[in-house]
Amino acid sequence: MKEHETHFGRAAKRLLLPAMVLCAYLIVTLTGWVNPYLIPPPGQIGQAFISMLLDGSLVMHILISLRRVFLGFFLAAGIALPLALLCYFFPLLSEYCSGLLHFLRNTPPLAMVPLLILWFGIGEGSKLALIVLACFFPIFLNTLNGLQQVDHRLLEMGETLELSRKEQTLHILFPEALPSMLTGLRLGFGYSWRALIGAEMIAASSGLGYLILDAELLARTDKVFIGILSIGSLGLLMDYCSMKGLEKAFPWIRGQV
Amino acid sequence: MKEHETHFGRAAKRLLLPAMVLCAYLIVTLTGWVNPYLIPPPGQIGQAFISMLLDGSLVMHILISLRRVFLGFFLAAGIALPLALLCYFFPLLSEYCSGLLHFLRNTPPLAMVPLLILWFGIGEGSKLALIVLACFFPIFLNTLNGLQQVDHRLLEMGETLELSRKEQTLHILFPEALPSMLTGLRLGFGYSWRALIGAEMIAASSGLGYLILDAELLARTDKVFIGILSIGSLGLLMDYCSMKGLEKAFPWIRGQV
Amino acid sequence: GGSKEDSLKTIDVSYVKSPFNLPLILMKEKGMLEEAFADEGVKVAYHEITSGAKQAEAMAADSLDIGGVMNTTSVLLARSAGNDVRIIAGFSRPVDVFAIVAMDPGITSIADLKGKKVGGPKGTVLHQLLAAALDAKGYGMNDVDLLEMGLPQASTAMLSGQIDAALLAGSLLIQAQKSGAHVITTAKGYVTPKLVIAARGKFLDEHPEAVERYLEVHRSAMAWMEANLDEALEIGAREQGISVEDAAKLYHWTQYITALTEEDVKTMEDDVTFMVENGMLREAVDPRSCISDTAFE
Amino acid sequence: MEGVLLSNISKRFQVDGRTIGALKRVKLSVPKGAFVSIVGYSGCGKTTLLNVIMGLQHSDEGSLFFDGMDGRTAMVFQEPRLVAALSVEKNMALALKHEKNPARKEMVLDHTLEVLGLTAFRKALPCQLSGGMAQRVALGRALCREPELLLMDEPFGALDALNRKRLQEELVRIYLDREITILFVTHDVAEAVLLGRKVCVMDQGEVRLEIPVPLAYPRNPGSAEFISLREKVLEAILREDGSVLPHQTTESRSV
Amino acid sequence: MEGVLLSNISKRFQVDGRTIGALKRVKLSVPKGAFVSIVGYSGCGKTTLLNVIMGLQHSDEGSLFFDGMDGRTAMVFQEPRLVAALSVEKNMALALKHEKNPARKEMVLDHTLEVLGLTAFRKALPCQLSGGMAQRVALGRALCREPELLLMDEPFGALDALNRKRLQEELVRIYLDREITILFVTHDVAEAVLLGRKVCVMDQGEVRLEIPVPLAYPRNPGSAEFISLREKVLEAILREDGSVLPHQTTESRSV
Ligand SMILES: Nc1ncnc2c1ncn2[C@@H]1O[C@H](COP(=O)(O)OP(=O)(O)OP(=O)(O)O)[C@@H](O)[C@H]1O
Ligand SMILES: Nc1ncnc2c1ncn2[C@@H]1O[C@H](COP(=O)(O)OP(=O)(O)OP(=O)(O)O)[C@@H](O)[C@H]1O
Ligand SMILES: [Mg+2]
Ligand SMILES: [Mg+2]
Repeated sequence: MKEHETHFGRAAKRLLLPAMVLCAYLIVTLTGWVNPYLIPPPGQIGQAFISMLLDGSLVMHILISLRRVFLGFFLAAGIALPLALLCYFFPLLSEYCSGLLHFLRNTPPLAMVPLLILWFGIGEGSKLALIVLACFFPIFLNTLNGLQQVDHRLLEMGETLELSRKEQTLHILFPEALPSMLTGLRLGFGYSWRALIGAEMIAASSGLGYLILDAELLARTDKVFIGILSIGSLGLLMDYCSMKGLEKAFPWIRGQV
Repeated sequence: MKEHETHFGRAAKRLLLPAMVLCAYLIVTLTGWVNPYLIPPPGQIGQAFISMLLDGSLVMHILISLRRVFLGFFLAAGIALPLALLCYFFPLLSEYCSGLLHFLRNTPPLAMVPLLILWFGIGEGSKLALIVLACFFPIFLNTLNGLQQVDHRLLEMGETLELSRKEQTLHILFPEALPSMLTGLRLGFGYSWRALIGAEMIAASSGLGYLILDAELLARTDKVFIGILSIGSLGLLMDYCSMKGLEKAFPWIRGQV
Repeated sequence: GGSKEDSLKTIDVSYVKSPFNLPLILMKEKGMLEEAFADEGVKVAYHEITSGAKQAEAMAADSLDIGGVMNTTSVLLARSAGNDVRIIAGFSRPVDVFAIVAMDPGITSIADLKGKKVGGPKGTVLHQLLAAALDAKGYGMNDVDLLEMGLPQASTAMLSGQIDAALLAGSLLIQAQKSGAHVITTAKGYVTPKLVIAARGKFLDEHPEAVERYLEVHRSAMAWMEANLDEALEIGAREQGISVEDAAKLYHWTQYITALTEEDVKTMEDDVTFMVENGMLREAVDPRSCISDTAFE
Repeated sequence: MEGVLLSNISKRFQVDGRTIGALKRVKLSVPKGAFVSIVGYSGCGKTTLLNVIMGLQHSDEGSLFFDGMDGRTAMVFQEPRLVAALSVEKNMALALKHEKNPARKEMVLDHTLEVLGLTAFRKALPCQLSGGMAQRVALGRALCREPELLLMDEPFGALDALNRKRLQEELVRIYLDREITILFVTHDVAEAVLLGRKVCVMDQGEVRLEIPVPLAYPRNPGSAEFISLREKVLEAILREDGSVLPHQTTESRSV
Repeated sequence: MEGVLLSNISKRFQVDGRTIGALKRVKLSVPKGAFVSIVGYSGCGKTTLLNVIMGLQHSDEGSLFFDGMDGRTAMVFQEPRLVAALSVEKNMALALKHEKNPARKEMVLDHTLEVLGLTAFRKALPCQLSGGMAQRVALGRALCREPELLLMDEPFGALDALNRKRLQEELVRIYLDREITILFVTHDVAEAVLLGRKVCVMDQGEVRLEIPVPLAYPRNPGSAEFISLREKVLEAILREDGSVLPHQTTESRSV
């Protein structure tokens, strides 16, 4: 029972600030302080929401974007994690890569859209590439940093046991670097949602990013809001679920909001 | 002398991959495999570069963007670092904030441009806000994670010495969380460069992001390339310099590419 | 502009260069507006906002008073969404600046586009051009595969062979031609793109004299342009970063105007119909409701 | 009575689904100015006892009274717990915040470093120290705090015979000079008898026996009295069967 | 001769601008099957010596020969060095990769846990262990490896008298049964004499003296021979002046 209450309490606390934002929103729109074109009133948003639900377009946009986000994120993680391990084990490789990597890290993916189109076409390829570019570096750099901060005394211990690289990675590096890695993955996941807008600027005809861009062009601010709210809450929801799952899976890790 | 050689050797290694990219570029453009509009030949880029240097416009764009990047980055760091500390010390606060924060973390700043215009106008304010939104979270989350991973035995030790919160932060938390914090700052700095495009989409008439967008619209691919190269290399350069500086300042930290 | 409307301190004007908006370029380059408002102590702030939608947003946020160049589509869309943007004058009818372009020499006519991939921005005059052109030849929008993308992306995608045709305008059009693409058709005969000068409704109501002064300055910029064409083209070319020949080409493709005609209103009504048909507008708006009297001579 | 009083203190931990009683209704009084040695098997709850007194862990039951003890408390942990980024000197200076006078601060620091034989290493970083040196720094940090109540968890565990002997003497000197209260955990029975005015024998979370040591300082480990006391303490610890296996930590200790 | 041979091994460190000679032209031969105890002041280079033999640190000069020693090597570090995320059992199992047979693996594990008195804690995490328990896990890890050469750095430093005594006996039993080679660093002179067939006295990075211990196992710490040997070792360590200050680590040791 107590457990339950605290759960409820926690949820309430987390929702307090958003609730205040909601209140502010209601005050602003209902009193007409702000041009309804910029912040549409709740009625309008609700209407648009219902009609988008009924005609199935919202669900479609969500599903398509989800696919892109997950594909892009897992692709990025699938490259970043092994690459970080390689860079850790072979400092020479990291010397060779670092110039290009840090160049890319500082370059706006949006500026590279023409090149992405050239390489990956205008299909899913370039959209995924853009998402990968957006979320690769937090995963890579945090993992690498996590690995580099692992206590070298533990590694020495592993050396005396003649652990293979695989065993060393699995039993020492991975659990020790995990908190940093998770932070990286979490940040990366956020950026993959954020990259939707940029990705769906490239020849998309569906997806939440497209929905927002299209609605903006057509001055449908209500739809823009629905798009933003969908992206934000989906991201929030998934973040929450994955954190819960991870807490279960790795109970010894402390922390994170 | 030996020192010198290795320095030179390291630089050479770092530049190998970029040099290969350069070669590929030369081959592609000089053989005319790709439409010169898509990837302009070196002569054209060189010419444009020189003319932009001579008329001072490149330097102006760079200076203006530098200002925005730095202001935005320091603003973000100035909010994220204290907020992370507060969230660390007052878990209650972090409960209250986390809903909104994670919502924002998953929301594309580009989608929020209309709201940013509403709040901050079309001047520097909204541009800075966009950069802050882009680079806030790696700094915040990495700092918080770094703090949370600090060995609680050290904190207990600090407790027995009745260290004030300030002393605890300064002498224990800060040095222990530093590697993670630096990774966050590094990522954040990268994202603040990347955000230039988005920021300078909002009513800008100068800056490297504007340069790229404007050149794209005016079909000046050579200028687009100059913009990308400027952003990437400036970011790379600053990253390199700051890492060198930090290595000097905090010699006990291991790692980073 | 600022929110305090009582005494005008600053006037916020958007500055849009492309497609080759020469009078506005001259007005800014020669500081004509600043000069005209100097005696009243009103400052002029130029904001470079290219997109019509963003200009409308900025006006809704009271950050922009006058849209130096907007397309009528954006104005109509803003209007239908309850954003009080009003046309205060015409700017140009750049019929030849908008075109459908292809790379494949096999595609020479609208008929060849059937079943092909075309890239371009939806909901703009270019989209309308494609629809009208198809319609004129007895096809519909369903006969082509229109991929939504910005102009630079469309140009890149076409030149790299990812799409068969692109909807392009202005400098991108010239560049595409130089890169080996050819024009299938321009907007001439299908639609009339109309660029206008617009003002925030409240600003127009409270400072009609400022709007009037702005229009005066615009007219004198036009006059100066016509009188000193060579110099004007040079300034325009420099500002756009293109050659003087290209500038001249763009100049001749564009028909600069100061006032709208009844004909324009009629084509705007056609535009509204088109937008309603394509689901861009929920219900028809009367173009007249967003045109101030100043726009007609 | 002035001093620290523990009455029925219990502390339980959950380990692998079982409940471990690290402290079970511990009753202990440490009068002001006492020097109490604590001995017992590994895992019998010595560290937990110190942590509870220090306030680092909260007891599940029982109460803890401090009477007339409002001065500073210092603790020497079982591991050094040095801040990796700070030099030896700075690690120790962390404990000197009560000393506002910079000159005296410097003096205390110099003196402590001298006593510990670490003067040459004052600017060294923790990663450059040997195990025993790190332990001495941790000890020095506690001494710098000039505490009224000093809790020490095997402070000389990693020290060689000579250093240990000298620091034992130094500790007694400080104890006698400043009249502080000391709780001293050790696994060396001779050391417990050499230093404490009272030896507490703990077992399985309980204080089994308190043996007073009525000898004057400095004590002579060779004296008959000393040896008989030592044997008495040892006997109290070893009271159980003499099987070949080492003492099975817990099993039977689940509450 | 089969065994480990160190000839003129030197190892220097840079600390705060000075050069510390942690090992200075150390000559030492450890024949196969030997049990060598190493004693010496804190900071005299014991740990460094083991690290160099283990290959964890590279000597600056000199050479290291292994003759006929191609079996496994295990090391007990001065600190436990447990992987925080793995249970006691899993930490120890890390050392069992040579044992392919799962049943035997399980048996070795069970036996070692039993010997260490940690059976009840096999599923506990390192953060749930007391200091002495963690040290025992580290010891168990080294034993699980069933090494031919065993390097031990104060392995019983944090253990109570009883556990220590029993594990000493167990170590001797393993030594005699399996005929392994052991290097045993300790700061307890009695322990050094009790266990080693030879006691090496180190000082300031040099091996000062090697004292053979020609007693049969099990040794009786009360016997006259034992006591005289112990005194001899102690004397060798304390050879310097008897000033009140503890042994000043280094100062004079700069190379
Ligand atoms: N944080 C913890 N979580 C779970 N169990 C713990 C924790 N701390 C201590 N214990 C358990 O409590 C018991 C007592 O531990 P404590 O550290 O007090 O022993 P100790 O007497 O100091 O032993 P040692 O001489 O080995 O240091 C042990 O069985 C230990 O496993
Ligand atoms: N990584 C290092 N960097 C710098 N100096 C070091 C390092 N490791 C050891 N030293 C120095 O080398 C000397 C010998 O250290 P070592 O750890 O071998 O001593 P020890 O005999 O094991 O001492 P203890 O009994 O205290 O563990 C010490 O003076 C120490 O300061
Ligand atoms: Mg303990
Ligand atoms: Mg050592």
